[in-house]
Amino acid sequence: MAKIVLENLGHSYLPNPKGEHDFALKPVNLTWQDGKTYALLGPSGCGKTTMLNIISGLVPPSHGRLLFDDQDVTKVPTSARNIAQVFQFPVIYSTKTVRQNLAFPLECRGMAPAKIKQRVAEVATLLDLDYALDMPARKLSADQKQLISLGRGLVREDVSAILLDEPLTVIDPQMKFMLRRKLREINRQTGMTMILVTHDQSEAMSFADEIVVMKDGLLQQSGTPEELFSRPQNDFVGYFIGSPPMNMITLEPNLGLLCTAALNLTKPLPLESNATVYQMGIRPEHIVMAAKETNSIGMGKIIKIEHLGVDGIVTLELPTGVVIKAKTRKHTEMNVGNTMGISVCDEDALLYIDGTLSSSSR
Amino acid sequence: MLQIDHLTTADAKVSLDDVSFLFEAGNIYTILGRTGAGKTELLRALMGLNPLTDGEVKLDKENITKRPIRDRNMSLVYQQFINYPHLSVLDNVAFPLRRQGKKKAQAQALASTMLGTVGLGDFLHRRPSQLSGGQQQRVALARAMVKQSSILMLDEPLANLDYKLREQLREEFPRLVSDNEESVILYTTTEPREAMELGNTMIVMHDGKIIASGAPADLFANPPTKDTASVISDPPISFISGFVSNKTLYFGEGQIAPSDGLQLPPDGPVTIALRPNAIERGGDFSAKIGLSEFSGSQTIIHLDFAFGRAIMMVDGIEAFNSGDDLRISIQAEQMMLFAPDGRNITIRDNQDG
Amino acid sequence: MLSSKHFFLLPALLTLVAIILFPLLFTVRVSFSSWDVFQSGLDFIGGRNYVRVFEDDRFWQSLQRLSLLSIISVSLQYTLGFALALAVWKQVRGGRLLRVLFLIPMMTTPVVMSVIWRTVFHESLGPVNDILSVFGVGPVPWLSSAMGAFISVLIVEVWQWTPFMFLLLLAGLVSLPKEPYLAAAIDGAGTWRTFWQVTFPLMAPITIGALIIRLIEASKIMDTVYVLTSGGPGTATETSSYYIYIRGLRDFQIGYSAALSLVYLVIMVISLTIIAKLLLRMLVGRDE
Amino acid sequence: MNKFYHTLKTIFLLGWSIFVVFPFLWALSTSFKDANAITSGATYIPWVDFEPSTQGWTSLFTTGSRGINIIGPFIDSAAVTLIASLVSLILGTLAAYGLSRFEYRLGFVKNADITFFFISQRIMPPIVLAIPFFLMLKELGALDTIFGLVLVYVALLLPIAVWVMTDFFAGIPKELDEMAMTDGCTPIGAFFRVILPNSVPGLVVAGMFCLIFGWNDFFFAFTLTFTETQLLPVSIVSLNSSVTPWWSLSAFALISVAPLALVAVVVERYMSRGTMSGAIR
Repeated sequence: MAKIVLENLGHSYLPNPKGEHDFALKPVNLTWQDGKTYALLGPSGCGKTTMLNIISGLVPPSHGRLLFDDQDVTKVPTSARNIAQVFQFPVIYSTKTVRQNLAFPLECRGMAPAKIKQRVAEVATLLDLDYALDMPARKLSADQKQLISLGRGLVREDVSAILLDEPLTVIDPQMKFMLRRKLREINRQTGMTMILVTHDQSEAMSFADEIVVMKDGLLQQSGTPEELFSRPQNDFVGYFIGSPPMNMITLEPNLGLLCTAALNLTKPLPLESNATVYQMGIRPEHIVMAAKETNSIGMGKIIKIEHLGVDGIVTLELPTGVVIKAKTRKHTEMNVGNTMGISVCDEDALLYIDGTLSSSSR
Repeated sequence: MLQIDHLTTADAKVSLDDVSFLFEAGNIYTILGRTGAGKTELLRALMGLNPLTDGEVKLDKENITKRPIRDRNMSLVYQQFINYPHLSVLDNVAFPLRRQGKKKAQAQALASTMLGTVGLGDFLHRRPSQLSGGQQQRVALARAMVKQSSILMLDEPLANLDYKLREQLREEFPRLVSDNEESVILYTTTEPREAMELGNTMIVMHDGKIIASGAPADLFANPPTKDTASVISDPPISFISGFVSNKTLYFGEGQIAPSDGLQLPPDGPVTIALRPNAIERGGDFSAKIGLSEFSGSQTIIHLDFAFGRAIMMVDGIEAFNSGDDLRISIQAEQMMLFAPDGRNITIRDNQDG
Repeated sequence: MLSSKHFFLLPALLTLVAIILFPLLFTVRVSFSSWDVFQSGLDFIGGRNYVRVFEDDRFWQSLQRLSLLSIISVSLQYTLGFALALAVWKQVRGGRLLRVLFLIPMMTTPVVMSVIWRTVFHESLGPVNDILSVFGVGPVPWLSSAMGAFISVLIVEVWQWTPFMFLLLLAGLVSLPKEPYLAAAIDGAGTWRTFWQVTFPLMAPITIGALIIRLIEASKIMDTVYVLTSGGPGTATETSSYYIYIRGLRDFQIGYSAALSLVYLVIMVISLTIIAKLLLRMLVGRDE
Repeated sequence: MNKFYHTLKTIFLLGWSIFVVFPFLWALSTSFKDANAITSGATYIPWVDFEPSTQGWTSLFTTGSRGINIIGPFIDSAAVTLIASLVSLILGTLAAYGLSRFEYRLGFVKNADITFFFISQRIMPPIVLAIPFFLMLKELGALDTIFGLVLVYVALLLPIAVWVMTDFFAGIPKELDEMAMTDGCTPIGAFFRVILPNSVPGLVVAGMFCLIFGWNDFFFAFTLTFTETQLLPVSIVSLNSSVTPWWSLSAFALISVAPLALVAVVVERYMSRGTMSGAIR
């Protein structure tokens, strides 16, 4: 197990990258601690898969260095990197039994048969696969096959990190929840570093200790789920993390203040700013609605209520025609057409200047 | 209006088992069910793509059970992004109109308008393979809608899209299908939230049967059976077994007396269903934390009781350590009870909870 | 009623039945006749031709020879074809040129190439013995000794048809997924283990298809033999098809050759079915 | 890959390349020899080993007693192969599509059996068919004609077309046809408007295979034609059995295999793109 450092690591598939646009992954600096769970999150084509391929050794990066426990592994081939990987589509050795699958990496390393037997038994117990050990691996279901892939990493004692490349894609929706839980439990029990690649923000949020959000090959923000949720560094993270996305309300500079006619909320105008766009970002979860106007910062008319089960999403139209969304559990008591008082904690209303979180809001 | 009576099929994997329903024009029906519940099979049977062993399909009172596919006046959007690879986006959408006998110019004009509606006005002359997944699905949707057919069916149309694209298309969906407001719209999905968000009426399928239907909010609040409750709950609903004896509900070390929020059935075994909002922090019960996950502004906690497992949600973000003990209480007014045969036997006095 | 599904199938099916069925039924009928040079026409002699087939050692020997020849040549073609496909699968310098080059022999006409091969194997004027003499190997009687002729036929078959194996196997390799290889590299498997645990199992369906197709085609071998050795010396390279050809079109024993043909056809169908089943079981496992 | 494997691979590729090229180079060299050069033992390089002569090549285009006419057989071969391939491709494609999309039933005979029936024609040894074909064509008056050979070759090539196209169609999602039908096409319309335009790679591969096996057949041409119609393989074999000199034989051989060598270029392109994966299994 190891600490992983990405040092100014970048990649271009072109031989001579000219500008920023030629990079599939623009150079980044990141440090990942041992034993934690990480998620690489972004839309397709954002560079997350390139980053994963660099870490696994499939793609040699064109720029920068990759360090495992302070050792430069940038040019080390996959087989010598001590990583394990679970792929989108389950990869198993179809001619072997589950037991032989789990034993395979150890056999390749020439471990003594008695030791192999012991390790395989331990891992099978951890994965709840004891009962299936002598079944042909190809006969198991997709989620069990994913566990075998994971198990082939877990049996090894030299693994620095387990890479998970959208491993839940082909899993039945009902099993996803269970498999995600299993992954987390294994991380807790073994202390194995896990790196998950996904486009699903809810999957990333529930799985990872720390999330790396990417877009167009550029790192947007790296932080704990809590940080990403409550302090998105830019409008993209505000949009990408959370469902529905963060509400963005345009502010106008006026007498040293930034304000909007929609809500009674202001932010001080930063000095020496020559920015063109000022926006206030408010999470739908942070908007509290009340039937009365008490302590409210504005009024909004309900134009739509969406029932999502326990939660509901209420769409509100503010006086100037600005539309925002709020998430609540009290939606069953509201009706379309009602006018609601709105309140938001000052610290939950964030100022974005040209799309970037202002330093005063950090 | 589309009426189906006793639809039955005999497919190798999933078959329909005596399905009857009446679909009204101008409504959006979401069909919710797990993989293998028979959703796709139902759409395919309506379309005439899967043979029926029994039953009838009636469109506006006319029996169309034996009508060939091309004359059914229905359209279908598949889960996979399927378009004609050899045709441009414009010709893809014009294709069904040309088959209806419209002149080329007229067909292309209508197609181009429809493509504008789905936001692809700038991509008319590209090939589908040059578009992103989301755009390809918009082409498929445009092609299905441009015919103005009486039945518009969408089979998990968003399932293969990225999370955020899915969210975006879901948001736009009512506007996208507004052109077909005279049609019956059928939309299948495995996601409860999607089904509740998009449908006027929600139909729940399980094992090739329709097991419940109704307004989404009502169904969610009062699922008629245990299977329904389990299919429409996300995060999952937890079931624990208990029994009623002498006007008290017993489960594990817990017991609950009848109250305004929950009347108790006669003595006997019951299944208790707990949604995350039925469990709150602080109280009489001791539970072990299995795992905690962060979801938006909430924390999902997997609990292990002496008598089973359950999931609760806590507002805000909080770190919980696996293995710690947590005191919780169970809200009787949020609890649901099911009979051994799966019927919902929850009775409340105040019926709005 | 002619529905649209019949529009698709019937033209081909009827054409094939029309072209094939008459010859087949005719052959069955002729096999019960004594049609030959002296007596042309369809008389009926019962199963006498068939009795004769079972007593005809030359036929059974030709069948053994055919089995030996096709099994050895197809195994060689498969092994070499797979090795070649693996060698040019990944980027190699001049890869495309090599691929085209390796495909060319299967495009050439077997009899035409056999004409060339005859000159190549010519005992005194051919290049093979000339080159061997440089290494002090005395003139090899390629086409005039039993062993030499057999090996010559084998070499020509391998030259001609290894490309076919190469084509099928390379087309298969090109379409294999990448992940299993990355997984194997991660698990620490070397070249050898990766081949046996990943490539070979993934290629099993293609392997079976390719082997069966080649066995079918190889069992019909006749053109090459006809030109290269005429079945000789003696009967050293006489295969079943060639023997039936001699009986039928050279000796004009039409009735007897029909019986030979049918016996041969039945043996081929049965043995190929068994081989296919065995291969399936060996390579894919007992279940589906 | 380590150095040992690399060296081994290079030697193997080099060795095989020489093996493949050798007969062609030998034929090329021989085609420029004269009687002197042939009878003095094996020689290889013109001007160095022997004095080149072009009589091998000129003889092919000379008519009369001294010459061998290659043009007639070349045209006959091309005609028979192209027509038979085209017919097989059309019939085979239709049948393969039908077999991949509809359910047929004739008593206990189902789709898989019909497919097997088509493909199993390849098991039939040519000799089984040769005599009956001979008699049949004789009845039809089609012996020694292009028409007669085309008829026989269709039977020979149809299984190949069906085999390749069945696998190709299996790789095209059924939903595409279904969609065409929901969009108002008849099943036949769906095939022509939607499936066929998307089948070019499969058709090319199937067509190539038909050309290869058609052009290279010897046995049927040998037994079913005599003087009026003569295909290349038969003419070369008849040259071979007479006392034709090696130089003419070699030149003739090279010309007759040249057209199909070009096919290798096309096949390689489809193979490398992976478009053949569906077409071959």
